[in-house]
Amino acid sequence: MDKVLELWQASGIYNISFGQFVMIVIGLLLLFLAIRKNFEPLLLVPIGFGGILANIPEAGLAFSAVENAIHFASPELMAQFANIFGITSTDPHDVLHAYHVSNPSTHAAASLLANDSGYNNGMLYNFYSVAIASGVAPLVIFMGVGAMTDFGPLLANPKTLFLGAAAQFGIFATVLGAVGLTQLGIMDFSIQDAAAIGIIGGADGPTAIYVASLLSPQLLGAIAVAAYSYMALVPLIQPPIMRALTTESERQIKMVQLRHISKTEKILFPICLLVLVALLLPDAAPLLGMFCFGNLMRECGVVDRLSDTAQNALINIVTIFLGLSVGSKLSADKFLDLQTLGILVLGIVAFGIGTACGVIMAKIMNKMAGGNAINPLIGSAGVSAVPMAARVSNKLGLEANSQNFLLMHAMGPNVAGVIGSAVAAGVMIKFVS
Amino acid sequence: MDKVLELWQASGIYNISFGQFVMIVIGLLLLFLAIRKNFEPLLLVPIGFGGILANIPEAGLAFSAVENAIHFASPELMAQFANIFGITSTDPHDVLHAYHVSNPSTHAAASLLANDSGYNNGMLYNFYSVAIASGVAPLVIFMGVGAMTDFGPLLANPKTLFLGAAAQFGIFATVLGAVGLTQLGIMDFSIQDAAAIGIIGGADGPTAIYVASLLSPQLLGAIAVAAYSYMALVPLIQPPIMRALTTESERQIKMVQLRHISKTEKILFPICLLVLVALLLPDAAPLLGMFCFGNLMRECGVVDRLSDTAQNALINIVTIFLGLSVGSKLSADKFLDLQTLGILVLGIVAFGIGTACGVIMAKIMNKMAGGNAINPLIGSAGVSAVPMAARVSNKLGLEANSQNFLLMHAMGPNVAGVIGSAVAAGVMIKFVS
Amino acid sequence: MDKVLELWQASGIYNISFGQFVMIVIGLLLLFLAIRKNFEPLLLVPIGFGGILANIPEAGLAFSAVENAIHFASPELMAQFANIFGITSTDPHDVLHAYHVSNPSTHAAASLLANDSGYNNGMLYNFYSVAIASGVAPLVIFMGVGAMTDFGPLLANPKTLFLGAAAQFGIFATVLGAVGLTQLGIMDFSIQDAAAIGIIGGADGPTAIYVASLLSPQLLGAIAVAAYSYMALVPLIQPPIMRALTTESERQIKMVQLRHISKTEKILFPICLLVLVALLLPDAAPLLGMFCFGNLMRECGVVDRLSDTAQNALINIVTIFLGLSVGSKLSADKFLDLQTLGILVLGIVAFGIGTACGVIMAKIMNKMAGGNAINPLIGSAGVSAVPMAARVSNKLGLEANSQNFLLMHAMGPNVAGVIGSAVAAGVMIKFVS
Amino acid sequence: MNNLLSEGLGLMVFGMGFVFLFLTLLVFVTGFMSKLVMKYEPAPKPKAAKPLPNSAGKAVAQGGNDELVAVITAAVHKYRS
Amino acid sequence: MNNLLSEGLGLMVFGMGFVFLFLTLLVFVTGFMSKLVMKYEPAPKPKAAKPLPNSAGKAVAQGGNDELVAVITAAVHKYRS
Amino acid sequence: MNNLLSEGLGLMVFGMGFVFLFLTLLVFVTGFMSKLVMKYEPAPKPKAAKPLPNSAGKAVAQGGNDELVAVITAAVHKYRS
Ligand code: NA
Ligand code: NA
Ligand code: NA
Repeated sequence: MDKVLELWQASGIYNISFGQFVMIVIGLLLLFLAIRKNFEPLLLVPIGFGGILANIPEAGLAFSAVENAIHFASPELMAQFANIFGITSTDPHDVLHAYHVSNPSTHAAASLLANDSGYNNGMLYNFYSVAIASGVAPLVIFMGVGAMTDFGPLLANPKTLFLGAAAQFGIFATVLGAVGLTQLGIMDFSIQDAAAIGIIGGADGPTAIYVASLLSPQLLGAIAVAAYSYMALVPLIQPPIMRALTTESERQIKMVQLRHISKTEKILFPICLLVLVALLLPDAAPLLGMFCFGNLMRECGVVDRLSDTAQNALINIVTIFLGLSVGSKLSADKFLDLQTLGILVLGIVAFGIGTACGVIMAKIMNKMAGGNAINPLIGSAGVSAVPMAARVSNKLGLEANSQNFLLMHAMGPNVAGVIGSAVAAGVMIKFVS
Repeated sequence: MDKVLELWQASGIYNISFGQFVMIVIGLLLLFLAIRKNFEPLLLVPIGFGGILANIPEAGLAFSAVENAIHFASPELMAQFANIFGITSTDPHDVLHAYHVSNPSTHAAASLLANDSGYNNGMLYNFYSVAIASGVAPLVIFMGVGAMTDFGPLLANPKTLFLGAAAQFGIFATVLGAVGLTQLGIMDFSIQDAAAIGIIGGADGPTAIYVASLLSPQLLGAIAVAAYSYMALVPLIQPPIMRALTTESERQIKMVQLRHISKTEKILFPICLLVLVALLLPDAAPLLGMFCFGNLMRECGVVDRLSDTAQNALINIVTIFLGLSVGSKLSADKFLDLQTLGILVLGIVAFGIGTACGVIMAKIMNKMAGGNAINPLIGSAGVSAVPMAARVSNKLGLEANSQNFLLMHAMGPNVAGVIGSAVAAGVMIKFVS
Repeated sequence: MDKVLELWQASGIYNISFGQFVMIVIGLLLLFLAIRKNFEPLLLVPIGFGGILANIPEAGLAFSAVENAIHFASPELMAQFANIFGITSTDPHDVLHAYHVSNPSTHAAASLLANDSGYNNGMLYNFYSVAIASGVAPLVIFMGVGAMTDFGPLLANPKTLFLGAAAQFGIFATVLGAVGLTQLGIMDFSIQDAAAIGIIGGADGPTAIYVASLLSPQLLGAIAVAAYSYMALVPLIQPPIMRALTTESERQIKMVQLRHISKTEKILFPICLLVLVALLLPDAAPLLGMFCFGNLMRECGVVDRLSDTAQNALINIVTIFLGLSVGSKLSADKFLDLQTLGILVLGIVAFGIGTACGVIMAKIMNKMAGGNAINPLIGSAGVSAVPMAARVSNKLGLEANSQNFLLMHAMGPNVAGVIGSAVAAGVMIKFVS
Repeated sequence: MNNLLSEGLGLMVFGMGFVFLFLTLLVFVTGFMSKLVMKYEPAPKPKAAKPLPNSAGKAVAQGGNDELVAVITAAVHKYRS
Repeated sequence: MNNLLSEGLGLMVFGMGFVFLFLTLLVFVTGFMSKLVMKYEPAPKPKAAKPLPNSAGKAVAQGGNDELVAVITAAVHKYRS
Repeated sequence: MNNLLSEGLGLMVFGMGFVFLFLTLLVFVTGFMSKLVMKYEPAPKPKAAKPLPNSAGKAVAQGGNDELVAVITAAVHKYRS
């Protein structure tokens, strides 16, 4: 009978907190959006599922050995932890907080103590450590994205890079918004938090996850969910802004057909980009380096088997673990916070501003060139959200004129936006980490 | 000439122990069974090969840096190890024993000393640490198995879950058997050992390896070999038991055709299962969570590329390293033991009891429902051993009546048995770890 | 304005050293050779790209946390490092040198200090640690190579193993050359360095990387680049040597058609080889063990899905990271050295001697057997460089007689050369590590 | 009775009990879920028309297996006839 | 003005400036590179003639090899004859 | 003679010797194994009849995707017409 009682007291029903219940519902909601509404399912299915797993009461899947030990600890063990962290209180909350702010060598000591006492890292915590904390998963995905990216449209019309630059204003405006909210006392974001939130406006999942893991890991869950959700909502978010900022005749502008791009140009482009990164912004080297590497494997034509693996088996494997790892950051104590609401609001503002700036930049370029070379609808594709944003540009172009195919033209700013937000990420990492 | 002597004294022939010789022969036997007799070759080829590698004299592939250091150590180094472990004896056996019973922080200190002295972990030891000791390989394989599992037949006839439950009696009866043998002084199993041995009766490889790695790592080699061997022997083990417990007319029972299962039901099933696990048995969350995740990826229809990778590249990669890692536990000093004999005997008893209980449960269900809804032959499939056990049910059904196709009906209890043994594994982990 | 200055002072242009510039040019050259000249592109594209990444100024991608910390360190931090390494100087060069010669436990302490101070390992350093320092990547590639190797031609004419043995003389002659240059005061190689350089003559990439990572990690970059470059140059290096050592009539020798090899023989061969390794040279067990395992998976016919994954997804994934990791050893301070020139010269000498010895051995075998059973042109294939060297033999055979197809006959010594250099590697590891 | 034996017995009684409890609950939850689904999504639209391309795609996507050979053979037969 | 806000503002002005600078440079470098390439490699040889084998080759290259094409061709031949 | 040089010489003589010894043993072991196999499994049953499906299965098993089906279909179309 003892055992029945023990099992009951260790069961989920007995232990579930309101926060965990809400987070499990949110995980189910993410699964619903991914499966039924097709919201970036490749990421949101693993993230949603990981979020549910992370909130299973008593399983501690998302916690480190030390966190699990503190959760279950006897008074003696708690005193030993307090001793390691150099605090006098043995209240679990204080010990936990001291653990979170301690440095790596103290972490290592506490981990050994937890292991000695029989506690282990949860499965998702291990996934997070290997995949995200090490930085490897977003970089490998970026390599795969590079191997899937065709820079042909960009090379045919390099000026569209300016559109990709302009759309990054969403990122920095959001940073300002985040520090403004803090200034007003509404939120409490550090400059690191603000930078990590801003990068949502880059509309690029791996970049957002990479930056958040470096600058503000505790917000990573909310940032990744916001980034992928809004990328899925691009067809709803962008059109009203695009329509508001363009006239009917602007939307009808037909663009000249793109020139043929030779193999050699495609091979040399990632190398040029890499050299520029090396010379100007070393902090963007991991992200853009892996991206260029993937693209070079794609275009060079002599390592097709590596390129195919980077685009298929490897990126799929990494996506599974990246998603589950992001889900591990959806534990109730980290996600159910006013900050998450702030992140969601700021994120959509970032998308909106980025879209608007891309469109406006296109109009300015037309003005400056004194012609109608660019349909402003392709400016919105500068936020990235590849290839969704380019499709939205195409759709609105077709609405204005059923013969106006903008897809290929919009792919230029679309991939430029990826480069732009990676450069912005490098600047952030340089100055606020 | 010195060099010749040195090489000769470091060669395998010079150093091979009788135990190593026997284990290499056992490894070759496993390869023979796998290749010629088709005994679960996907696992037994890597396990058998790993077993041979683990027993190459002086190579130390299956040993940690510390074990290798102790094997070759100078008296001074041995004294340092003794000092770390807090013992006075510097006899290699005593030092080795002290190492095996020491806690993780002592392990870490001893490892650094071994590294400083120029010794390293063997290749297979590293594979084992990364793949099995971390828990990741069995979980990833379980995810892949989930992605390969069709719960349609189970959903069409959920009552077959009872058959999957009943067949798990083999697990617990074997636990009792193991403690009984210890009680009688024939064997010397702890309750952890007994639980790990019992799980062989679950007839599910990754579950057995996962549980053994947590509860009784030193028995893992024998347990895995027993589990996979008996799964391969299911067509020999089960039929006599099934025939003995059923009458000819029972074996001729035809079952009604299964109803069509909608996509939505298939999507919701893994989520229902996950929620139930979360609420009732958090300790089964890693195993069943990954299983449900794999199945959700399969059924949701929006992440086919992830599901395909989970079923192919990923599970294959992990299988290779899991097999070699299990093989690393086939070193002579761990495997050539009376305990292994006990495990092999108890394992086959577990299979037999599980089979019998499944069949008997089917007969009880027919009695209670007052009809002939269930052919008792499908009860035996409740032990898992997917899909071998279901095929055995089908074969015996066809023998009784050449028009009696039981395969689909037997798939229900077959996959129910996977869930049942994972639940049993959770209970074990909860109570005896 | 401060920020602009700061960014400028952190930029690549501001910081690039002459060495880094040269290394980036060398990286671009490797990419050119790989892409345009088809020099072993599967390896040289990742190696060249990794070499560029490793030399991005200030990015520190190829450096450990400690190296990065020392590069940027404040005087206080430097004093702490000096304290850990037990030196009094706080000059960065001295501290760095003390770090490089310190033992693993000091390394661990220094790493924690660097982490505490906010420095982290570079991306490529992590790749190197996981892929090469652990030994796993070359071994997994060797497994894949085993799974791609057909030993049929070798089994049909086992005497060609002697050709594979003779060609390994290139390895040992080069070792002697390297110590000779040191003796003459021209170079400064230790016996470990000499052994690692010699293995270039094995003409087998993973073997060379594996041996260099164990014996002489600081030379790994140059050794790998030399090995792959010369493998690509085999069609230029070998023919003059082959022509010089053979007469026209010898080149016209037609060989008898190879007998059919049964499945069973192909299955048993890797097992025989493994047993021989186990009995005679345990130090070659990791390399040849994985090679035999791959080949057994290929031939046994019951684990095709594992064999296919080993030949495709797995080997491709590992190749990407192995290449980038090798590239990390192309940082200016490690590569731009007189030693590299010595390695390049010795490497080509090794290829030449190996080729010559293979051809001469074939002629000796003809003499001893008193017949013309062997066309000496296939002797050169004994250096490995699979399958390039065999193709070269075939081409020269066809030049001499347009009906003389030597490809299959040359595949025997070709794969024998792989075994031979792995055996030589085992001897090196045994005696000089 | 000895401690180890009683532990084993306890584990057996209790473990089997829990396995049955869990799977019984699963039977009910599954049945309830199926009923709900069938209520709100009644007609299992027959898509028998396109099984071939479907299963062909799937067989191939799964890294391939014997089925594919069958598929190719079938395709060849079909197009040949 | 508060420190945090000024930091945010600085980051914005400076970050946007750098992004534009970088991409502007990229425009020039790319244009220069393209011009060079077009100068030394003028005619984009039309290869429209062999798209089919090409894409077939690609599909196969993804984990496969030339042999497959041969196999398919052989299969087709066999069943066709 | 200096120590390093003698070490190098020793390594050469000894290493080459061992390589030859090892491969010579391998020649004998392989020959013995082949003889045994040929004795107990004399007739290499000619299976020339079914190499095609076999190798097709293998080639396909190495990855593959929907494109392949398209390729096959296209190939079939082409050869049939
Ligand atoms: Na962007
Ligand atoms: Na089971
Ligand atoms: Na060789």
